[in-house]
Amino acid sequence: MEEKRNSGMPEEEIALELKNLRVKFVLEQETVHAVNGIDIKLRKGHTLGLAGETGAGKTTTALSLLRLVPHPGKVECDKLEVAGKDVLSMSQKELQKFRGSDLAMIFQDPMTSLNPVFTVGQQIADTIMLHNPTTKEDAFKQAEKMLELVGIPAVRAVEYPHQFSGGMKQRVVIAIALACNPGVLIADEPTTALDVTIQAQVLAMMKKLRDERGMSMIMITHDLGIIADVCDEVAIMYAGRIVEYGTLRDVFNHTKHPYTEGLFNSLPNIRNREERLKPIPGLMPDPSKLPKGCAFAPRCQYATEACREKRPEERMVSDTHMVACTAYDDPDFRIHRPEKGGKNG
Amino acid sequence: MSRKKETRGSEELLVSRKYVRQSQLRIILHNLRKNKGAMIGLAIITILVLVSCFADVLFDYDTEIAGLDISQKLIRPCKEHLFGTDDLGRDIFKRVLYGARYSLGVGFAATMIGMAIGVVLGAIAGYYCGIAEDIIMRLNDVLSAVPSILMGIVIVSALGASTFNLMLAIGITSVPQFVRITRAAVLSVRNQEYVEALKATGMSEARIIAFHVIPNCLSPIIVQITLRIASAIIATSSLSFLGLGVPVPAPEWGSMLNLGRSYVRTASYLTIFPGIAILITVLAFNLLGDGLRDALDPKLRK
Amino acid sequence: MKKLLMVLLVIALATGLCFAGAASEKPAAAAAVEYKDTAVIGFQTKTSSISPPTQTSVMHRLFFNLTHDTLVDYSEETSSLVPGLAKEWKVSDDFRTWTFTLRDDVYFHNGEKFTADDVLFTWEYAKNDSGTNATVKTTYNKIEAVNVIDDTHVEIVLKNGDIDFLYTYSNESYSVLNREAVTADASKGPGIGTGPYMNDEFVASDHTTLQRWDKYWGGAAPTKTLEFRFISDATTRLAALEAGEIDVCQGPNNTEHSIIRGMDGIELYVCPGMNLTFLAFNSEVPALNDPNLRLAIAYAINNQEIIDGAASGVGSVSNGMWGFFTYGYYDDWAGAGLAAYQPTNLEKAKEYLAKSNYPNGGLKIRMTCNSAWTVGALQIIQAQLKALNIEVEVQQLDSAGFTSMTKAKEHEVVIQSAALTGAGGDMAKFFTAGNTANTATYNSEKVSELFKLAAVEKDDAKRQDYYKQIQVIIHEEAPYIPLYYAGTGVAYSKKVSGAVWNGSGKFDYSKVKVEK
Amino acid sequence: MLRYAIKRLLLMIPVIIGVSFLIFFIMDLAPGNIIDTKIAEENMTEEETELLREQYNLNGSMISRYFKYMGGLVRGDLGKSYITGKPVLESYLEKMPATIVLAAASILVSIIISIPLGIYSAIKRGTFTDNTCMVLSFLGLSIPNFWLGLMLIITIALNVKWIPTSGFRGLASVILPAITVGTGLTATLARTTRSSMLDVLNQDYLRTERAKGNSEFRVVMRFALVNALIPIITIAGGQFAACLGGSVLTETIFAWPGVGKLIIDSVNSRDVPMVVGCIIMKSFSIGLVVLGVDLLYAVIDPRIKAMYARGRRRSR
Repeated sequence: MEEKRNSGMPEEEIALELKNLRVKFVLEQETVHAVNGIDIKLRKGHTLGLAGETGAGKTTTALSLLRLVPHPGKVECDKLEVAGKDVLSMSQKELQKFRGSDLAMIFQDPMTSLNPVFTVGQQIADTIMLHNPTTKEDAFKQAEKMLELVGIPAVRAVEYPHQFSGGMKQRVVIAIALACNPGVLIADEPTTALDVTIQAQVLAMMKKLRDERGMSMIMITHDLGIIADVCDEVAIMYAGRIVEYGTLRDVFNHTKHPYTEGLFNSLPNIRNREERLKPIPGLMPDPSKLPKGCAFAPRCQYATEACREKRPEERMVSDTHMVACTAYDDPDFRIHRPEKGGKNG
Repeated sequence: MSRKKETRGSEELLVSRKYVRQSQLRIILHNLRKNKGAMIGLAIITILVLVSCFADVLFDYDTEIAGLDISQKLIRPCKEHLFGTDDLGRDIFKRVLYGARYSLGVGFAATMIGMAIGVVLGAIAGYYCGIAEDIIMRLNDVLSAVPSILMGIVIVSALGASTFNLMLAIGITSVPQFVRITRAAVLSVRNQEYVEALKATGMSEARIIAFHVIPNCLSPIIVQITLRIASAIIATSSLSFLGLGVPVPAPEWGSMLNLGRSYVRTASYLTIFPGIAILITVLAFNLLGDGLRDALDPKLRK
Repeated sequence: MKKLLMVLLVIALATGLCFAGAASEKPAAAAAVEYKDTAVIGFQTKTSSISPPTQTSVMHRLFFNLTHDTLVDYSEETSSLVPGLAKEWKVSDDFRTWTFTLRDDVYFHNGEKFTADDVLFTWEYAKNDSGTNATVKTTYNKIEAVNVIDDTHVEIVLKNGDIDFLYTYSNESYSVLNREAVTADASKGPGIGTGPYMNDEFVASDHTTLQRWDKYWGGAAPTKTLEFRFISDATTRLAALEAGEIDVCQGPNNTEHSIIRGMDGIELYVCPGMNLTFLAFNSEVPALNDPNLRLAIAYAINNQEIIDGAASGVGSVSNGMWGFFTYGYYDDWAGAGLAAYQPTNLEKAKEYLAKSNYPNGGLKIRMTCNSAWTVGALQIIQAQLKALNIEVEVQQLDSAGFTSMTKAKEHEVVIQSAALTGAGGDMAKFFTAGNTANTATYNSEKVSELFKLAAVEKDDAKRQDYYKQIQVIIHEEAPYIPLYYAGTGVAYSKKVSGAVWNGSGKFDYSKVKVEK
Repeated sequence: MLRYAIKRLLLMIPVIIGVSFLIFFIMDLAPGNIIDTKIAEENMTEEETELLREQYNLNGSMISRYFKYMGGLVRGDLGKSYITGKPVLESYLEKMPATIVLAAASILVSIIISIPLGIYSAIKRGTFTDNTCMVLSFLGLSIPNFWLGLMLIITIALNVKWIPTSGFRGLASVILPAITVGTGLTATLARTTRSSMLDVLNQDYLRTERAKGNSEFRVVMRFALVNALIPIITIAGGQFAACLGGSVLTETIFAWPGVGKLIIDSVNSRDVPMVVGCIIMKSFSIGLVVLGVDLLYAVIDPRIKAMYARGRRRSR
């Protein structure tokens, strides 16, 4: 693992690259288009935030990276490379070696993510044994060290999942994920099921581990606060497509896409109490009957005839900031949300 | 609870309401129809029921079913006698068809008796933990200690040998199984939050059990029903060995199996055809049972 | 006394045919034929005790015959009494005092010598022991005293004379026990006898193993160990014979006789049995207390069809409610001006029906049986009686339920089978009141009187005549309708020799040997 | 854990008392008694039957006979058989080894067939293989025991020398009876395996196991199966307990000295002490097995062990 980090090759800059990912679930009556063409480029040591309402296809995207999309999902992708390895062409054997060592994942609901009949220590040791096999005792010791790392006293390694609280369980899940020091970590709404105070501790711990190990990470969440706190770059997803992508400053301060604006308007503004919340009208579109043109058009206040007809292309508004919205064909189109702090604010 | 009617985006509302209007029953039937196995099972069962009802029309009981003719004894399956003739010269093909009503009746009715008693007791035991559970479960252990043959002897001798008493005897011996299965299922359902929620709404315990707890335990119960039907039909053959089965000369499959027992080596077709009839009936009930179980269980739905 | 023996010999010849092949004595085989030291026999009815006084069933008596001896033996080949432990015996004129001269070279399996005292002990022990069988106890109660004259002479005095006493006393249940053995061990002691084989292993309804008793007074038996395996299912028992696990398969399925004949290395031996299957009409039921109706039914039933249908043809038609081998058997009905029941005679049946209370039938009779085999027979009778417009309801009960119904006289007609013996007096139990075997609840002073007379009639011709009169009365009143004698079959490997097969099912294995 | 076991053992006493009373009552209800069995064997006069009634005190009421019997039971004496005169306990224990061997072998056969079948059809849910697996598991239940037994004897025992046709002679002799009984059990066990595996396969923690890099085989066979074991053990344990009660038909066909045949023969000959004694011993051994299965839950599922520790097992 050591030699990969400091090699200067530009490709090494990219920890994970995904091109044109499409996932659909073929059922008897209908076909659900969960993901409709997503590109992700994650640089080493960086954290990408993947935000969007439930049903936008976030988890499906994450699972596709590990090629764990359950039946009857169909995954099509032009390119998927993690740490320089082409995941698409991997055989089952190679995939098993790949999962957990190069790419690891943390799941949303800690209550059901741990195997109830094995001790916590065993489950961590099991992962270690899978990737760098050693003696049982040695693996168990490493597991205890991992528990300490995530803030759980090593002595509890012999206890069972039902003896841990929600927060502690999530720490165990994190320990399992990091046991083999993965290059990239995907966190699928790791703290959604936890209450706020525990949420802050878990996030702080994740940030510390990420910085110590120089790990790159994809943080999936619908909570913009977490993204602001943890991520370097942001991708806003809607109905299986990335509608806006850019650095934290790009998206937060120079919001371009009406849907992103809507998300911000749904957040209460502590400083200005009287401001009325402006929730986005309507519901997420039915993934099996996506409307023509822009999926957000039916709920977009700026929607024009063109929006409903043409599928918006991705447009670079700065070297790091992309938006996919037909309205911007008209150069002086602006959304209501004011830009803050000028170009580099 | 429903949102103000939105002019824009109305078609999404229409779209999402698609699932609301279909009633629960139509969804179940819809899923059932999808399951090919269940349809095959249903088809076989309807044929069997039809044959059972119209057997009197097809065959004249006295001459073709019960009438015996020693000269026609033990003829191997041939054109006139598709399944051959038995040791008393009676045509097996007609007896198997005619016997459908007995075996189907005994198998199904006995299981229903067992289920009715067993499910009620099991539900009570599972729902009211503590004393009620202990009493019912211990009584259940006591009842299950009685060998089914002893139960048969007592019921048939006390109430006389008739098809109904046979059903009663087999039904009662299958009660312990149903009690245990239902209790286990109710136990796991009882702890769900929605049962507490229902209690909070002040619904009476009986209604909670009848309309909310038991429907959720249908899956193991249906499986048990289909299994019990099989063992009920087979049980009639061991009971008829002791003369406790359907009164002679009724052509019940179980008793035909038993009569053909000493001919296993010389005239095996005496037992093969009733055996196949039982196999088909049991399979049909199980394919239907599986289909029903999967259709009813929301968890398993796609 | 000599006349008695002569008559018995005549009857024996008449039935001797079927026993001719009985003793399948191998012709002098090549000198160097070696024999196994164990013979394995598969049997069909379970046994539950090794103590002779406690059991009287055929299977038990087969074992007691091997392990014990009686003072006097009954030979089924010659249907006559032969010396056992008593060399000779004589009886007083009033048939009450029987004096026996005993052998002095007999030893029990525990080494004790056999003396007259053992005869006295057996009587005293069996009379009082709670386990003793009811009939055995009644017979012993008929004995007033057992006087030991000296070691080799003993006198048995009966309360009242009985010419047939030795027939009963020759039954294996009255085998002699050893005083020392029984007083030492109450459960194993009665198992110690003087027979050719010793009780070795006994597991109820599983297996019994007997070891040869070398100091047997009749000469040591050829095979060292006899193993009896209880295999209740006939098809499995036959398969065990085919697989060579057992050498003899008692009572194979009638339905499988055809395959056995096709098996190489295996012989099938069938002989008309001593068990008579018959119908009994409960005369306490008003409708059935009508000889004409019963005769109509007797003539309407076709016994041969029943044998073919219910017993796969293995059996012989019976024409009289009396053992064909039993003393005093009479079946020359034409001679007595009567018509035999069989072959079936529908006109005569209709004739009697017309004279009965149901001239054109139309009544319903409940016929009950206690085993799966006889259900078939009843179904055939059910079909046959349709000719007389008599409807038969077939009912099957398990054996205890069946006997409790007949004891309480709640039955109408029952189909039963009974093992008949050689003694004429033994038939009384069917025709005299107070016996559970009298399922027809038949009670006629004439018949009871005739039986009493016959029991003490010294003149043989008179005695025969009494029994003939009884059979004629029974034939005319028809409380019972005899159907058939079920054949007893045995399948055995060709390597087996020395075994004696006979109709009663009480085979004699004391001389059996099996080639290697 | 021990406290829970003791509590369950104590609970067995009322069951055994209940069983003894119910069987006594039912045997009294059944037509005929021991005397009728003896009459069936050979003729008896009125005096003889009266003599026997005294000997078995059948003139007294059923209740008085029951309390006399219970007097003996409390001292651990199960009484003597009317037919053989031997103590009931001795006759029962004489038949136990064969019964246990057959029960264990049958459960082994049932497990070897059902569990792979159940897992395979759970994985391939809804496909053609799923249905065929279930149909296969069903053959065992719909083929009558005696027919399968006889066919096995004729086809296999006659041609394979080292497999005996009948009787309890060493391990080779248990193969055919075990297949006959075992296949009868597969239907229930295979279905239970399938439904419990289906429940487990939906669980999230299997996704975690896959994300760790486990092979699909390990995910199903180690992680999923362990969690699905509880219902499987319940049914397998119940079947083993039922087999301990003996299987009459198979014992008859294979001349197997088992408890089932002993009980049914005693019922037929109305040998009341033997019937009551054997059934008490049978329920006792079944109770032990069921308790064993319950304790086994704790070994498998720590959540249940925790509940045991709190004394009363409130719910699974």
